[in-house]
Amino acid sequence: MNGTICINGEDRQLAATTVIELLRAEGVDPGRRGVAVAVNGRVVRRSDWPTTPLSAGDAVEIVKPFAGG
Amino acid sequence: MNGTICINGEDRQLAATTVIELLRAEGVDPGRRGVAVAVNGRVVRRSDWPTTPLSAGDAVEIVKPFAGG
Amino acid sequence: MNGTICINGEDRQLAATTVIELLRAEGVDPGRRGVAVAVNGRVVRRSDWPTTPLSAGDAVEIVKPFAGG
Amino acid sequence: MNGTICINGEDRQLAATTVIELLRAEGVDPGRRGVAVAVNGRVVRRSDWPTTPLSAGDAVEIVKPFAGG
Amino acid sequence: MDGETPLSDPLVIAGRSLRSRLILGTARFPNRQVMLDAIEASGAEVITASIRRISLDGYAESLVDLVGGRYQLLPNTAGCSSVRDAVLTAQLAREALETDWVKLELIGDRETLYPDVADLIQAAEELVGDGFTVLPYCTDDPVVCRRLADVGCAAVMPLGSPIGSGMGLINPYNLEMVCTRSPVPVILDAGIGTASDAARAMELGCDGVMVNSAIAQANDPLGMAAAMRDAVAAGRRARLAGRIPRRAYAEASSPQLGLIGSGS
Amino acid sequence: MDGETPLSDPLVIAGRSLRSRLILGTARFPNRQVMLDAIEASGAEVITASIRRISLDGYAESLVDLVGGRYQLLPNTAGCSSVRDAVLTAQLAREALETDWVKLELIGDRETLYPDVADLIQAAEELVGDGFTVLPYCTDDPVVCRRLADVGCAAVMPLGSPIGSGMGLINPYNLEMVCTRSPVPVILDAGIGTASDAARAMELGCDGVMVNSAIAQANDPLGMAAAMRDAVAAGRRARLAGRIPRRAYAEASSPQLGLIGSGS
Amino acid sequence: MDGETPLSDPLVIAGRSLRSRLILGTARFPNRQVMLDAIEASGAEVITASIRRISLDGYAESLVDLVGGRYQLLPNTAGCSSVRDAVLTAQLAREALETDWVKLELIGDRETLYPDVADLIQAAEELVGDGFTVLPYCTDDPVVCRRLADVGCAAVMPLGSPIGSGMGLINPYNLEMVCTRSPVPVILDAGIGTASDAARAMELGCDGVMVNSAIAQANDPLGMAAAMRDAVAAGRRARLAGRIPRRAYAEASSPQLGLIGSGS
Amino acid sequence: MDGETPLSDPLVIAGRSLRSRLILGTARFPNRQVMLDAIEASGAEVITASIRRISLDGYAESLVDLVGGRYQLLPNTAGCSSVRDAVLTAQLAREALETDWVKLELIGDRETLYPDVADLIQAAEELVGDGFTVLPYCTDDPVVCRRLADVGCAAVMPLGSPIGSGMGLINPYNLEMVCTRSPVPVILDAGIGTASDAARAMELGCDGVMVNSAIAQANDPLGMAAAMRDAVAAGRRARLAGRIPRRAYAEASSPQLGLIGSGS
Repeated sequence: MNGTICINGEDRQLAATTVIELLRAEGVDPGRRGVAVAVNGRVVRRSDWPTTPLSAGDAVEIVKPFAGG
Repeated sequence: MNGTICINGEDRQLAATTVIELLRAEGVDPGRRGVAVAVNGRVVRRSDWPTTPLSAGDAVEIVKPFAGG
Repeated sequence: MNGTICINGEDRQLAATTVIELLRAEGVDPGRRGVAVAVNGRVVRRSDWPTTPLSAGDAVEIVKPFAGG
Repeated sequence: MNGTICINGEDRQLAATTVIELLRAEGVDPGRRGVAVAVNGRVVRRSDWPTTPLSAGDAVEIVKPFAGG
Repeated sequence: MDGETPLSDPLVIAGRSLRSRLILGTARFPNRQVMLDAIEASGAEVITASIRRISLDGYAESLVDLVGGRYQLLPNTAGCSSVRDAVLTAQLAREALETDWVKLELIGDRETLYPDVADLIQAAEELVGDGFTVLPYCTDDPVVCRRLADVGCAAVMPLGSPIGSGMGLINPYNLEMVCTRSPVPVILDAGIGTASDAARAMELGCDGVMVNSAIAQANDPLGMAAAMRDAVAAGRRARLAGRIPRRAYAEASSPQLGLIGSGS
Repeated sequence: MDGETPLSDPLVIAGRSLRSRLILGTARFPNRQVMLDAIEASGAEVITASIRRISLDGYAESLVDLVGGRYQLLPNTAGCSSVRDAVLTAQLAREALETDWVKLELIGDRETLYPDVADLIQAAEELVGDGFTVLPYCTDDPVVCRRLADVGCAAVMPLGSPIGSGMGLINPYNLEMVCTRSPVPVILDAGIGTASDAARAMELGCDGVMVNSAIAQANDPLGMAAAMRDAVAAGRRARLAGRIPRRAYAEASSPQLGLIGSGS
Repeated sequence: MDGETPLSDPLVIAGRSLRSRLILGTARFPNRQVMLDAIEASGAEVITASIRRISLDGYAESLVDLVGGRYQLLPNTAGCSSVRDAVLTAQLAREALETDWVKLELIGDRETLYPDVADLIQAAEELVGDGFTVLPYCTDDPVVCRRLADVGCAAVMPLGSPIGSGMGLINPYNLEMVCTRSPVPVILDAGIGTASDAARAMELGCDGVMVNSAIAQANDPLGMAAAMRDAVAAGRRARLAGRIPRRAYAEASSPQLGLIGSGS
Repeated sequence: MDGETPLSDPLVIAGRSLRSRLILGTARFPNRQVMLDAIEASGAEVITASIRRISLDGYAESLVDLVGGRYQLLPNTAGCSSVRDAVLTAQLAREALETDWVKLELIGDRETLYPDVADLIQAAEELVGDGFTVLPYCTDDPVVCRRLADVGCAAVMPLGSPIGSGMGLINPYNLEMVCTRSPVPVILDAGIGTASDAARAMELGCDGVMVNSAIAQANDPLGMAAAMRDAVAAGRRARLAGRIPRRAYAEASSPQLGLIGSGS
């Protein structure tokens, strides 16, 4: 579990083995509505967060809705 | 009581001595709302119809409201 | 030859007896083209300048063409 | 030398072995400026007209400039 | 919320307060019932009438009896082309309808139905002197409108485009100049073709809109009457709400940061 | 009658029936409460949202919690300038908002915010294939709009003028061409400046109007929201009622006979 | 062919035949030489002058000596706001410039510089009676223009938009009505901003165009003077040539048959 | 000075310098002689031609022999509605006319004759790769125009309005955006109805104008050809001369002081 991971455009030390771990580490409540995640350009469905592994070099997007036109 | 009178642009034999007589002669109920009369370019108020004389050569306008834009 | 005269909106001591004298007094060459004169709201034709008298209280306009749209 | 050929959208009996023969058969002077030919969707340059063979089933376009906007 | 302007924002003409900013013409409807229903649907309180010789009868014969109670009848001097006829028609209208309000029309050209503004100012002055509340049909000339106010008109009624043309507002620039400068209410008169024309007139600063042909001659007069009611309300609300400025360039509405795929 | 379009005339997109023909953007409001009140005043059922990285928090943080229940959230792909980013953003939006509807935006020029229509058609086709209900923000080019419908878009959203410019409808002629030819609903998007713009769009044949800056940035957003609600209703009613034709010349509304002073 | 209108198509005002249909104002040029060169470049034969008190001297002091011989000076009554002042200014101009032509201006509003058309008609009538050839600066009101012709004006000079605004033709519709109905030549006056405005005015039926600020205040007055000369010629030629009608739909110019790839 | 643009201001396309900024279409003239005289009167150096199957003969049969020497023939791909046909037609044109210039038309809708811009970009790229100098007929979409330049087009030819409609410039705003941003010359194509349209296009920043129906179908094609020549020159001169800004209010041209009747 070495190396870096890119979260929302920022490089970080990899500190989680799964998406759900990463969310908790980032202080995002996985139960909260409106959050979505993509890893390496592919959406990871909420149901797969606990089982989707992360490895060094992965690019992760964590998003939610904002006001918009 | 000879001569002609011009009613709404038409010449007629003078057959009335007052405005109110003329209206009756023309089949206009003087009590009806919305009617107005002018003699020789001057409005004759409703209250003056009984007492306003007509003489040969008079020009009378009898009007009422219609739809309009 | 007392009193004041109004020239182009300014009151002055009356110092001329005729329009042509006034023009000379004002430094306007009466021979020059393009000048026109009105006294008390009436145009005085060039030919009448020598003979048109001025008296106290007269209002004189001395004009010429300028650029204009 | 059997079969048909499609010239400008019309099926004809194949009666020429080369493009230049075809033009002559169609009454088009091969020396005339402004003519161009395509066989099966490919332009045949003027210099290649004498040597470009035609075979049954070929689709030929013979064009020239017209007034246009 | 309904389509009428709020009670707190009445149109006041000559001291009289009106809830609706829409004035309806009563001519050219397919029939009397459609006219009555359209007036109802429009929410208008003031409707116009013309004054004609009794011999000329149509369905509108008893217009007064029909609507006299429920709506304010505003007589016009439509068709008059001299000061004398316009003034006498106004005086006859006052007698016939017991109102001193008059929509003064003085036509200068039978083809375009444009007013003769020089005569119009003179007739307006006479009628004001005779105690009338005068609402003149005029052009969108800001000087003419100001002179009409100066002689005592209670409002001005500039045309949007020729009567019955349905071309809407052919000169919004002048209309806005008139509204900016007028000391009295401005009622857009003539030319309205569809709802957005009425909304735009209100946005330009008009205090009210007069409509006749656009409603009476629409395929569905009732539907268009409701459309005009909503359009006048919409335009008035927009005017009061203060629109955004026109900008020659784009301005993103959604946030510009936090896009996926972008750098940190 | 109120400002909403009658129940009998819903806007139907991809089989979903909407009472209001007005879609509201949620950006650029002075604050959250004004946004909520303006949405309420507008009568809109569908409102848009953007999708951004969590690090970027503003008042809208909990937009879903705020409005999720009462309004249909329509996510957009605002700011995306590649097919790849637009498609991924749409997929993230579907996951985040549990809706397969997406307002597809694919910007071709950061300054004008005009879409890149060639890439847009490709992205739309991909998303339709992936099961999305796609509403693309596009130009008023009738061929582009038809191709977007051909690849399966549920509606098209041509711009009236550049986003946020408030210039209204810069090309009503093209807009009308688009409406006449489109096999799917046409929602006017972008450029609306004031109420009459929205009314006019509906009169030209649009099935709905999307508004954001014109309401959010108005001096009084609530008043403008009500104005837009009335304007969309007015424009729709007028469209259905069938306007009078434009005529180059005048046509008198009042009767032409029976004028005083005239001959018999 | 050069930019001037052909000799066979002169503009005739009060019996005087002019080769150029462009009238130039002489005010607001950067300096005297630029003014003279611009007049030359424009091809104009008639240029305007104002009449002012001698105390007020600028470079134009000796306008008469400068240009008197080569161009016809058309004095105006610019700035006058009463019939009395306008008439007296015209009479002084006649005396000063030995011409009975006058461009009659009677301002009704110092801000918009719109004419007071009621007073204008009266002043025009007085001056015609006094032997003047009157060219009144007026509005685009067809009735006002006709009345001005009726009192004997030699031409009418309706405004395109406010003096010096450069907004061009704000109401082409009215302008066309005026041109269609006017028994005397129509010279578009005021508001021209650029060359296409002048061309359009001629196409609408104007017989000539008056320009001042658009040339005098352009970055390159000489270039703009030549542009206006060409534009007036272009617009006149187009008017005489008879334009194609506007059609709401497309019509192919190239032949529709004989396309490659098509069937026989 | 004549109606042509000065030698010092040529239009340069793909390194070729042209004195005239007017390109003429050769279709729809009453007859061959009128076409030849109109081209002459227009001053154009470049004229367009279509490519059709030989069976389809009209007066233009020997267009090459007629004009080949004196004018540059610019072949178009008019009527093509697929990338394949447009590319082949261009290649045949190159062979037939010994020019690698082509006016690329790729129609997306037979009724509006609007281009299919997505296919257009692809066809343009292919032809540029094949060594052509490509001038594509396109929409006024600034992103489409920029992408066409990016794939190597030598100029872009946005439409003013539908081909043959004579509606002029329906979207001057977009046209100006295109001109401001285009790295290659912009030639206004399609929709010109009369001279002022051509002048306006040049003023908005176009580098040239293409005209066909407006001249060929005018009552007097020669007169209209001369009008267009003058209009393009006028518009170009005005563009270079730098017009005055539009101002919402009036600005007096004549001096404001020294009026008679005023105080000192």
